[in-house]
Amino acid sequence: MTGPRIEEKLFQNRYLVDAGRPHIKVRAHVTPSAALASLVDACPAGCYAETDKGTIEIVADGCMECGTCRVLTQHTGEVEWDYPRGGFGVLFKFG
Amino acid sequence: MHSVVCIKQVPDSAQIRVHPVTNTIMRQGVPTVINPYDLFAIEEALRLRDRLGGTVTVLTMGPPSAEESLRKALTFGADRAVLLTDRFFAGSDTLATSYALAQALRKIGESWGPPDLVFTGKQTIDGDTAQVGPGIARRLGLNQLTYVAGIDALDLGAGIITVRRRSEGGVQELTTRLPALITMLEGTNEIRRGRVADALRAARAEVTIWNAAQAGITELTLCGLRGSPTVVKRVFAPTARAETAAFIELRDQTPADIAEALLAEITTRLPGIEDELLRHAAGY
Amino acid sequence: MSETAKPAPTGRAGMKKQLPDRFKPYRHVWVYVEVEHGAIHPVSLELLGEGRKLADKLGCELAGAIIGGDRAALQDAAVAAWAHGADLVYVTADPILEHYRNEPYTRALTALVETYQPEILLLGATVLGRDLAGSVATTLLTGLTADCTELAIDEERSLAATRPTFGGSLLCTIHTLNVRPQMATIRPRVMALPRPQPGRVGRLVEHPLDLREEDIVTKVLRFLPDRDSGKAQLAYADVVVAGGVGLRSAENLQLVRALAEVLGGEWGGSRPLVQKGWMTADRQIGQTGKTIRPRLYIAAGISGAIQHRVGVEGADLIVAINNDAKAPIFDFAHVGVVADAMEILPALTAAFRRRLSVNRLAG
Amino acid sequence: MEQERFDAIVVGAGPSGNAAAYTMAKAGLKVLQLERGEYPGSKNVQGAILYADALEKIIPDFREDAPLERHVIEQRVWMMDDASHTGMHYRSDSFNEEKPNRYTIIRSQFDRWFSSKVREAGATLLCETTVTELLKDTKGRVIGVRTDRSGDTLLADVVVLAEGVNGLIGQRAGLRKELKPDHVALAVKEMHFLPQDVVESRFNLKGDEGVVIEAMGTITQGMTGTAFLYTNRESISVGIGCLVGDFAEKRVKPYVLLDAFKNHPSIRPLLEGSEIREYVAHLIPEGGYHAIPKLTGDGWLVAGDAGHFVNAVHREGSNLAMTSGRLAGETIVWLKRRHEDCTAANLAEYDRRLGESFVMKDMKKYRGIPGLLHRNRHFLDVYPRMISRAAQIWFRVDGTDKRSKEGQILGDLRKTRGIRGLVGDAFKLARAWR
Repeated sequence: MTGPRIEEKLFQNRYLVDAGRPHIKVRAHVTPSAALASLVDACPAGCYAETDKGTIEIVADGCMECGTCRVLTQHTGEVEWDYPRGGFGVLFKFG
Repeated sequence: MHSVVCIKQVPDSAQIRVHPVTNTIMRQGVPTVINPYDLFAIEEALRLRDRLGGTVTVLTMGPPSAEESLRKALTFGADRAVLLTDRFFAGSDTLATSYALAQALRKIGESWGPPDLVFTGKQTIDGDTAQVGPGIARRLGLNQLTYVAGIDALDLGAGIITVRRRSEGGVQELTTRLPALITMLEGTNEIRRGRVADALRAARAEVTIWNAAQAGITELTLCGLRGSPTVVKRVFAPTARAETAAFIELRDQTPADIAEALLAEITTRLPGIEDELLRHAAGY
Repeated sequence: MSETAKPAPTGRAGMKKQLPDRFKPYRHVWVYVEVEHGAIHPVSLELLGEGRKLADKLGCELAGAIIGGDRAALQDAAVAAWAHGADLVYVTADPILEHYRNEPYTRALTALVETYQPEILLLGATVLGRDLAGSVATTLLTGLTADCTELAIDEERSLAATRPTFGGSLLCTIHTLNVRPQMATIRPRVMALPRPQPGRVGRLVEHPLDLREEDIVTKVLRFLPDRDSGKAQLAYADVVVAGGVGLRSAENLQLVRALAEVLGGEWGGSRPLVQKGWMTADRQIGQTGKTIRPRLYIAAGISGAIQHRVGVEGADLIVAINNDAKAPIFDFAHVGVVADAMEILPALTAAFRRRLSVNRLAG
Repeated sequence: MEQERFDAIVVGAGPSGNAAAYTMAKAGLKVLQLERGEYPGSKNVQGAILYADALEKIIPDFREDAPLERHVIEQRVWMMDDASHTGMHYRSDSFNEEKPNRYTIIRSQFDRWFSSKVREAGATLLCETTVTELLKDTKGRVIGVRTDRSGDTLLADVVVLAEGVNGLIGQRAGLRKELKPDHVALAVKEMHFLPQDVVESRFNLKGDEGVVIEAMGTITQGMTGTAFLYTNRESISVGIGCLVGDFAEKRVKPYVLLDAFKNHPSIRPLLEGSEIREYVAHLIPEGGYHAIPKLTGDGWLVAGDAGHFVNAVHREGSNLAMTSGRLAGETIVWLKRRHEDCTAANLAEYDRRLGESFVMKDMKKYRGIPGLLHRNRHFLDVYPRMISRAAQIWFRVDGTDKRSKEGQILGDLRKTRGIRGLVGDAFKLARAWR
């Protein structure tokens, strides 16, 4: 798990979660590629976590739409990345 | 059919922070939003218009910057927007607010036809009083329908509306005559995203701006601080509870022992809980 | 710059209060005793307890205002009101008042207030109370403070009502200047339930309702009690049991449901359970889910991130079961058990089932 | 009714989008700007420094009402190892000039102000509207965009892609390739709030004077990257960024890296007692000149981060964004005035103007640096430690004579890098710097 600290940081931010319409999806896989596995650390919002079955799953609520995961998995196609619908997602108060 | 939706621009309360040390309200960087409860009112009015035709007017009372929320409401698809803004309104409590809004609603009636339905949000996230709706209904003689979960029937010709509203311990289904005032329960619908044409029209639309006089508000003693019987004497931060949990002793206890200890702890800390649970258990 | 929250009374607040003469005779503390479908709402009894304290401080009487259609239920309510401290009760009984409708109830309560002139009128911040209070206050053109969490009498004998604002992150104290009655609504389960004194009797004053059914435009067609509707009533439940990822699988949620059932409460879960598809979003408790204010909240296998905490902090008693002693939930829970929720839940369910069945036999 | 047509559609309301939209609207063109955020700035992140020179060419009197935090009077450049920083501080009273050259800003407030100017100039802005794809005619020319709002599409003679570093729409339309992990850095940043007088006393400032710190060294734990700390009126922006490829390779969590930097003995006292009110992350184009995508085509052109316009060596981005946005706007106005069509051939004028401006000149000048730093990680690891050790030897007074101290320092340099290494590094750096 990402540990409580990242949640304390994300709690400060402002989000409008588009319930039921996550803008990033991880394609079904049995064993994750090294690139996908690296997202558990590389994602600045700690959205990626390893399940007990060894696969990688995403909870996109705290996502800051930086694009790191899309860039890192561009050759494996394991991540379907898109912008949230207009007005949804992270809303920077300062930026 | 003419519906008017009263909305309010409020600080996004989830973002309000009280500085832990200086106990001050930190407003810098706190964005404003349309009061979330009002979105259900806007959507319900737009759905009625889609079904029965007519127009939807959005009205707000606030500072000039509240125009931003009106533009957002226009983007959802509202037909026109009115901003009631005047320094006389500063410091209004709910009684003074309902007076000003009621007067403005009369003026809107004269300008674009008397409203068949006036919508307000169930309450605001900054005031939370849920009194402005009833106040407007009382002043304009509108039939008051609060905590409405759904509009089941609306016969414009006969001027009859049938709704389901939340009441104590259940849901009431009742019918009344138009014009009526409706406050929508949260979760009854989901605000739509405006179409491209709505967004373009909203970006270019003229927002009607009225001061007190233009809104037909002549009794200035009924507005703002002077018109407000209630006044805020003190604002302060709740003292956060510091101490952590009292832990149940575990020393090689079986789950059953732990459960008994936990049950005892619960019943001692909540004295009346046992007979309440009994009443529940007996299907009282 | 940040706006300081030190007690800066707005303009008129500092002004000395001069009560106009017409309000001088207004005396005594009233509590609106809510009776619906034949039962008294517990918040009315809590307010009678609070009202008694205010009346004693003011050196005046505590009265209950009872409005309804079912005479027998109103009589029971009067007895309960006396038992919980009321010196007298005003009763308006009329078939028109059978089901709650805003117009007749507003007319009835306004008439009582204008005739018998209380200085303070308290109502429960229930769905009925909030609907009624708004229209009565506007009719009387008086001040109304909603959802109060604390009431006090200040040195000038006026009501100081404290309530949350900005979504509960702040509190503010509000006064009603120069107009009576001072009205306030109070949330259920905020004030303590007083110990009743059975057999305590007080006075009763009947007051007619001058309204004919034909004059009333709103008609009630049907009433659908909550018990039938299957929808989760998390927001209103008195007892809530919730599960988190510590339960490790969707199947284990039935341990949570079993305990909730024995306690006659609702069940729910934390945000990750919705993502994992273990439960539907309407059962989610927390910042982006439901905010709950139960008397008892049992959290099983929930880590207690701040996003969850803000949704449950209003509970009277928070019990946390988690096998990680450092889980943040133990920072705000009242009672903690560092053990595996999957073992404790069934044991606790059995313990409560035993205790409740024993009591029922003895009771 | 024939569908409405705009002279130009600008995708994005960041510095480059606002610059382009303002320039065109001011010249009387019919401009439509689309922003996916709730308001301009709600999706944008930057350190953030505003370069007055670039903005003056667009809104000369911006100082009258633009939300500016502090004007920069002191630049600190630090080389840090685990316990120390060696650095150059340049503070000059000349920066207290009538029209200061650089300001610290808060992007959500600044972008919102800039956007109000764009609307005043006559452009139409739709917020909460995400562009999903470019529309092309049969000949492959871009004629407009489709958004995630239902209803009709939006048509224009030219589309200015000011969509930011990710460049998703350009990628989907096949106008550019995906960013390489070694061409883009992930930066994480926090906003620390402190009372105004505390900020001023800690950095020895008065009025709205400001200090900016750029730092490199072991703080990036062997990854290629830099950190920064900028003073705002009553807050401090503190952040750190490294190449995305390095984060993935070293498996370092960005927020762990940031917390370590914040706890560095040289940084912690500057943030003492602050209240954190936001934690943000964003990509920064660092691939330099060779990573610049195709900038123009039939009916479209690219400005700002989407064009990879960031000068990583000088930590400059928003000036390149505003300048490229302005040049894009001016090119389109120039074509409109001559009743020329926005074909690829005609839009080449934009490439030409970019080439003449500092934007392309600086990008070309430092085209070798990104590769160099990436191939020579030791620049950010070995050298900081060496410099710190040298400073320790040089400044500690311990009875050792100065000649032997010099010997120790040179010995250490030789031991760590060797003569050939030192000369090679110097040569590589010089060649990439020229």
